[in-house]
Amino acid sequence: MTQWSGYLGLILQGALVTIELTLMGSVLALIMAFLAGMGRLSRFFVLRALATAYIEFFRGTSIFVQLFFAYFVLPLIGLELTPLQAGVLALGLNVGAYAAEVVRGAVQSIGREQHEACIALNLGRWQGLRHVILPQAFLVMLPTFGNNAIELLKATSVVSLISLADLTFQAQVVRAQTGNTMVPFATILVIYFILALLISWGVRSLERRMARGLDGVRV
Amino acid sequence: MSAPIIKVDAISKSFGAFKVLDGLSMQVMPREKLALIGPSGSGKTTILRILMTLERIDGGHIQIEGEHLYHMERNGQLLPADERHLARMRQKIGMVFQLFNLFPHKSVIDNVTLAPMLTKGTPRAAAEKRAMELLDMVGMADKARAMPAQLSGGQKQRVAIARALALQPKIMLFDEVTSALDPELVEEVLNVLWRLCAETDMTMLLVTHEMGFAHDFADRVLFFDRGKIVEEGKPDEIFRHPKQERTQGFLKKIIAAGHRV
Amino acid sequence: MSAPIIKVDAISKSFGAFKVLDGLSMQVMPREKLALIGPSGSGKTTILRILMTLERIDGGHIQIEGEHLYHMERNGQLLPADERHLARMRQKIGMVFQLFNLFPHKSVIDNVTLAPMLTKGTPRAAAEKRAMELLDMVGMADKARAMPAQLSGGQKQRVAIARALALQPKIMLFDEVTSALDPELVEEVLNVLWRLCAETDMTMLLVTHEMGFAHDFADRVLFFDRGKIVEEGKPDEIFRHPKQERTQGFLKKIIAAGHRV
Amino acid sequence: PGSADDSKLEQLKGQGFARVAIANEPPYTAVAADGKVSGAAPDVAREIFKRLGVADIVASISEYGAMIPGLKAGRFDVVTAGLFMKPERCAAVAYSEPVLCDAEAMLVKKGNPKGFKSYEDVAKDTSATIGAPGGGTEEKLALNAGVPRERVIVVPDGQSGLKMVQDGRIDAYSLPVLSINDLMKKANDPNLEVIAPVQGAPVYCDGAAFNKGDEALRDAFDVELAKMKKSGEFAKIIEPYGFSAAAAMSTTRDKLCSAK
Amino acid sequence: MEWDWDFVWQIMPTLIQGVKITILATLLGSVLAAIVGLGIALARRSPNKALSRTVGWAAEFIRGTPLLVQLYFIFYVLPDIGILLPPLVAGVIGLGLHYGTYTAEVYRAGIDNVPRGQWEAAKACNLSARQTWTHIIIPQAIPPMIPALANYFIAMFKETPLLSAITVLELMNQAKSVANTYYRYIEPITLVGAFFLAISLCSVVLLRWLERRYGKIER
Ligand SMILES: Nc1ncnc2c1ncn2[C@@H]1O[C@H](COP(=O)(O)OP(=O)(O)OP(=O)(O)O)[C@@H](O)[C@H]1O
Ligand SMILES: Nc1ncnc2c1ncn2[C@@H]1O[C@H](COP(=O)(O)OP(=O)(O)OP(=O)(O)O)[C@@H](O)[C@H]1O
Ligand SMILES: [Mg+2]
Ligand SMILES: [Mg+2]
Repeated sequence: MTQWSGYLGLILQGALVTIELTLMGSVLALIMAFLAGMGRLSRFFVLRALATAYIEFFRGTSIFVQLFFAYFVLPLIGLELTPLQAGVLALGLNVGAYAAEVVRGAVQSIGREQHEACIALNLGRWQGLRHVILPQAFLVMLPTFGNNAIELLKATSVVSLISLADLTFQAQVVRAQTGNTMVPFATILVIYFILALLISWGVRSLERRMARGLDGVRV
Repeated sequence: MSAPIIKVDAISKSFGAFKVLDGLSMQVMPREKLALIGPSGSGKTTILRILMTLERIDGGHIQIEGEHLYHMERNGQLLPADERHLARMRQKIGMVFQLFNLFPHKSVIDNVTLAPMLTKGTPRAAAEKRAMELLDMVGMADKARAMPAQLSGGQKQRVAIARALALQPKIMLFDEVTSALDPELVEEVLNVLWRLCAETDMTMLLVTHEMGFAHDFADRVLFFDRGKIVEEGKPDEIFRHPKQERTQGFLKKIIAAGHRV
Repeated sequence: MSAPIIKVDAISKSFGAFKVLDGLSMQVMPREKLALIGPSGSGKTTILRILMTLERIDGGHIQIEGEHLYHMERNGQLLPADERHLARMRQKIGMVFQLFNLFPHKSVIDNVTLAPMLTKGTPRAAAEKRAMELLDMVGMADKARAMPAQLSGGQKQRVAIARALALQPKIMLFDEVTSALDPELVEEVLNVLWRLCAETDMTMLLVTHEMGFAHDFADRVLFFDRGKIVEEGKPDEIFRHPKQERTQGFLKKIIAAGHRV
Repeated sequence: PGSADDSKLEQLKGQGFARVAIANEPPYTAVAADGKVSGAAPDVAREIFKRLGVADIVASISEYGAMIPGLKAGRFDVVTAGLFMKPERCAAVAYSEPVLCDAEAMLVKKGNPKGFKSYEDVAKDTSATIGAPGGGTEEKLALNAGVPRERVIVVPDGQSGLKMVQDGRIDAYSLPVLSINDLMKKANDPNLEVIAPVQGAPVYCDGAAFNKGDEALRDAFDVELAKMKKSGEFAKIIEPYGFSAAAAMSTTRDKLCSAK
Repeated sequence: MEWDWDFVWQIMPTLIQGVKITILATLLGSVLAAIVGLGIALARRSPNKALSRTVGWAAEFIRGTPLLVQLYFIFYVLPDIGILLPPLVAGVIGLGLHYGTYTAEVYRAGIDNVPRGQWEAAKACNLSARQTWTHIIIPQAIPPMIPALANYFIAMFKETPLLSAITVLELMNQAKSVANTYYRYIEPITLVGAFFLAISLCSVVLLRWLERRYGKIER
């Protein structure tokens, strides 16, 4: 009989790598999202152009191509990255480009009247953004950010193609060593789903906490 | 005798090809209470928004207390105002909007203290003390910790007024502050306006469809039509004996629609 | 002498834990023009929506022309009405909404002809002829080919009225049909109501905040508060000499807010 | 050796490990249930590096096709994965002396229904498809034998290949003999059959593949390898996996690299 | 490593072969996703609680797990229960199912976005349920969906490289195979990236046009 418990350990190691990638990728994506999202709303043409180029480039080329590029081509031009770094970079930049549009959309969804109230109260541009617009926009962004994070989680499976020992990769290993296809793949599908549920649950509770008082219910 | 606090000189404003204001001029004296009335789309909101620097003008000049609003004098030359100049001029002006525009993520008192703390560096304690006085004046002191979503329209509007007052502007602009309210709630907001009128010496510009209130409240009424002031005068003159045909027509319609004058 | 066309008997309706209507009863005679007034949230809209079968009732009975609305008699037993029964009963009733609810993807005339063609199988030619008559009556014949988005609020509301009339209901329900309109546009809609009143013999139930119009138009006024009819009577009685304290308070507030009665 | 450019070895000693690329293909390379890397090629490499003073190897599993590009991109220091020596590969990387030798095999359905004996047989049967690892020796052998591109299915790994034969998606799956045997052992499927060796296909040997420029390291590796071959330790490591030490010792890099 | 134009011209015909498969897979996948999505959306609105719950969870599961693993599953595990699909068919089914769970949301939002007043007006006009759907709801719900659907189909297009994992010889697989044969990654991967970027930039123009014509995407 195959040593399933040992192989389960392997898969759990893979799960750790997947979680690590998801977390680090999300952080990078969040940073890029705000930089590029606010960049697109900037008054300065150069910033707008930079942000637009970044967003269109990373949304336009497939995550695969980006991953292979980061892994195989960047070193040729002198940029050495570990597989993990390459994975985080590609995932973070890719999802960040999508999330940047969420940031921009959310900021724009905060009605003109809130901007006007800021002007009427003589708040500076940054003050208005910091204290009035972004806190409200963030709430609008949250649900979509949750979806973005799940997309990122799913995209991590692709890093198995560049030899990062994530869940999918370990499932492949287990499959090669045990000759069983069904068990490892079914196991990781369930694990991915649980991780996705955790993300959406986390985002929802964060959303609930932040939305307190905004709906007129007693805080 | 004294100099006008607002001097609008032949300003024009277009949205695209559509000319909203066309060579409009007017003057407002300190402490004056002005009612702006007129049909929908005549440019009443636009002139308030221009005074609040929410829209730019295409031509003409505006002076507040003798200082240019949209221009800066540098070595005798008039240059377009920069953001710093606008920020300084805005200190003199406050505005209350038709839809209140409260900050929904901040409690009532935070709505009122935010601007003084950020723009004037008022310490929190002082800002809250002043805010409570203002909330007390508009009858909202007991709701200081509530969130805007928990308030009725009339209550929201009273908070919005307190918020605008917190910056101690010399000029207050009110744009149809009651027209989004349920009829029964209108009174509480109008009462606050009466109180403001009695207890402060601010200059007030008021766009309204409440003809009765405009009549009782204003020192002077301006009737707008198609971006021009068609008629102006004491409330009694305008409402009882309008000279212009357009004014007569407008008032007739409004009265037919069931509004008391 | 004649039998009531609408008979509402001790109905109740809750949303969640909140009881909106609580044992409400009322009767309406054929051709009667009824005004429903009262503070916000008192259940005026809810009763109209119940009559239009947009909401179900939790208890009680409603009869239209002697027939049960929400129940069917089968072998002497009262059963809950099925969709077919409701569809048949709905033919007697039309409703005009505060926000018009025109079908935005259909032209004015298609809005009016859609229901007769679909529900009664009226041929297109006949339906269009009748629609043009109705549009003419509401003064919208020249806009028959326009799309709703091209119309002003008042014009939309007049089309909505024509649309409701196209099914020739015996009872028309109007829910604050003017309160989403700019003040100058209110009159054109009220004029249509006057015309309807003069030229047809429909029973009309009208929820409104236009007290002046309610006074002149209605045969009888019902004052609602918290899901109950607190007072009812001829307009002059209700508006000039209200007996109940709540009615007095409500009217005082409304008048203070500048509405003519 | 020991000239100016054994800096690479010093660097590996310094960091205490060498990065090696392996395939996921027992018995060449294997990953145990606890995640420990074994298999003939990594075991040999580990031992030699130990002797060179590099404490351990860190393995990353890679597709065959990605190994040489990965090596060039600096992803690994050496490939120890059953990457057979062939002239064009010798041109791309610096091989050590031969380590593991094996002939080619095909996995087919029981009874070999299409009667394959060689890659040419596959080419002749216009409806036949053959699976092989992308970028591996077998893919090139099949293409060179005249099997058109669309009938050479690139299969990501051995298990997938086995599965595809079982499911009838491909008519044959080609890998080195020992790899196919290992697959067969795990699958334990009486409906399959192994054809070994494939006629006309040479016996190949792999070697540890280093980057061009790391010849000094390669030479140091060769010295230790030769010592182990002599002492019999080499045979002790690889023969339990089914490989023949004698085969590896009977040929040389120069021979394999100049074969056509 | 230097960029080699001769090599580019040499591999171009192979890559173009891959492009054809990529486009074919996207088209078939889009059609399937449009149909599957409608099925899911209708099932979730069904008054039959068991059906709507089951479909709801299944859709959640598919949306929360990586397409790559689903493809492995469809291709390698399903034959165990007697379902043997050719690679392209398996790939199209994977794409269609996965993206069907997204398009289902678009349908749902499209229907929900028809204001409640329209349902009520239809009732006040005494229209039957069928008439309400065909004359009032569907005509208003469809146009705003079009840009959102197109958006997902473009996203699907960028995920087709995943099919390389189940031996479909699409663009990415062709590129990898070329890279494997010549030990050069830089040209094939860059070309694939450039190809995806070109298609995406064109699709941005198409999307803007659709948005202008049919209204903005609701996210
Ligand atoms: N941002 C804008 N873009 C284009 N047109 C505008 C804009 N703001 C206002 N307008 C137009 O300018 C005209 C004047 O608008 P304004 O809001 O000043 O009228 P108003 O007198 O306040 O009317 P109301 O009584 O309806 O509030 C209107 O025709 C309006 O459509
Ligand atoms: N669908 C619903 N769900 C929950 N509560 C509702 C719903 N519809 C109405 N209500 C509540 O029922 C009460 C009565 O509502 P209704 O709309 O009948 O009042 P109304 O008299 O028409 O008021 P208004 O003058 O503001 O239109 C209100 O408190 C309202 O919040
Ligand atoms: Mg206005
Ligand atoms: Mg109502």
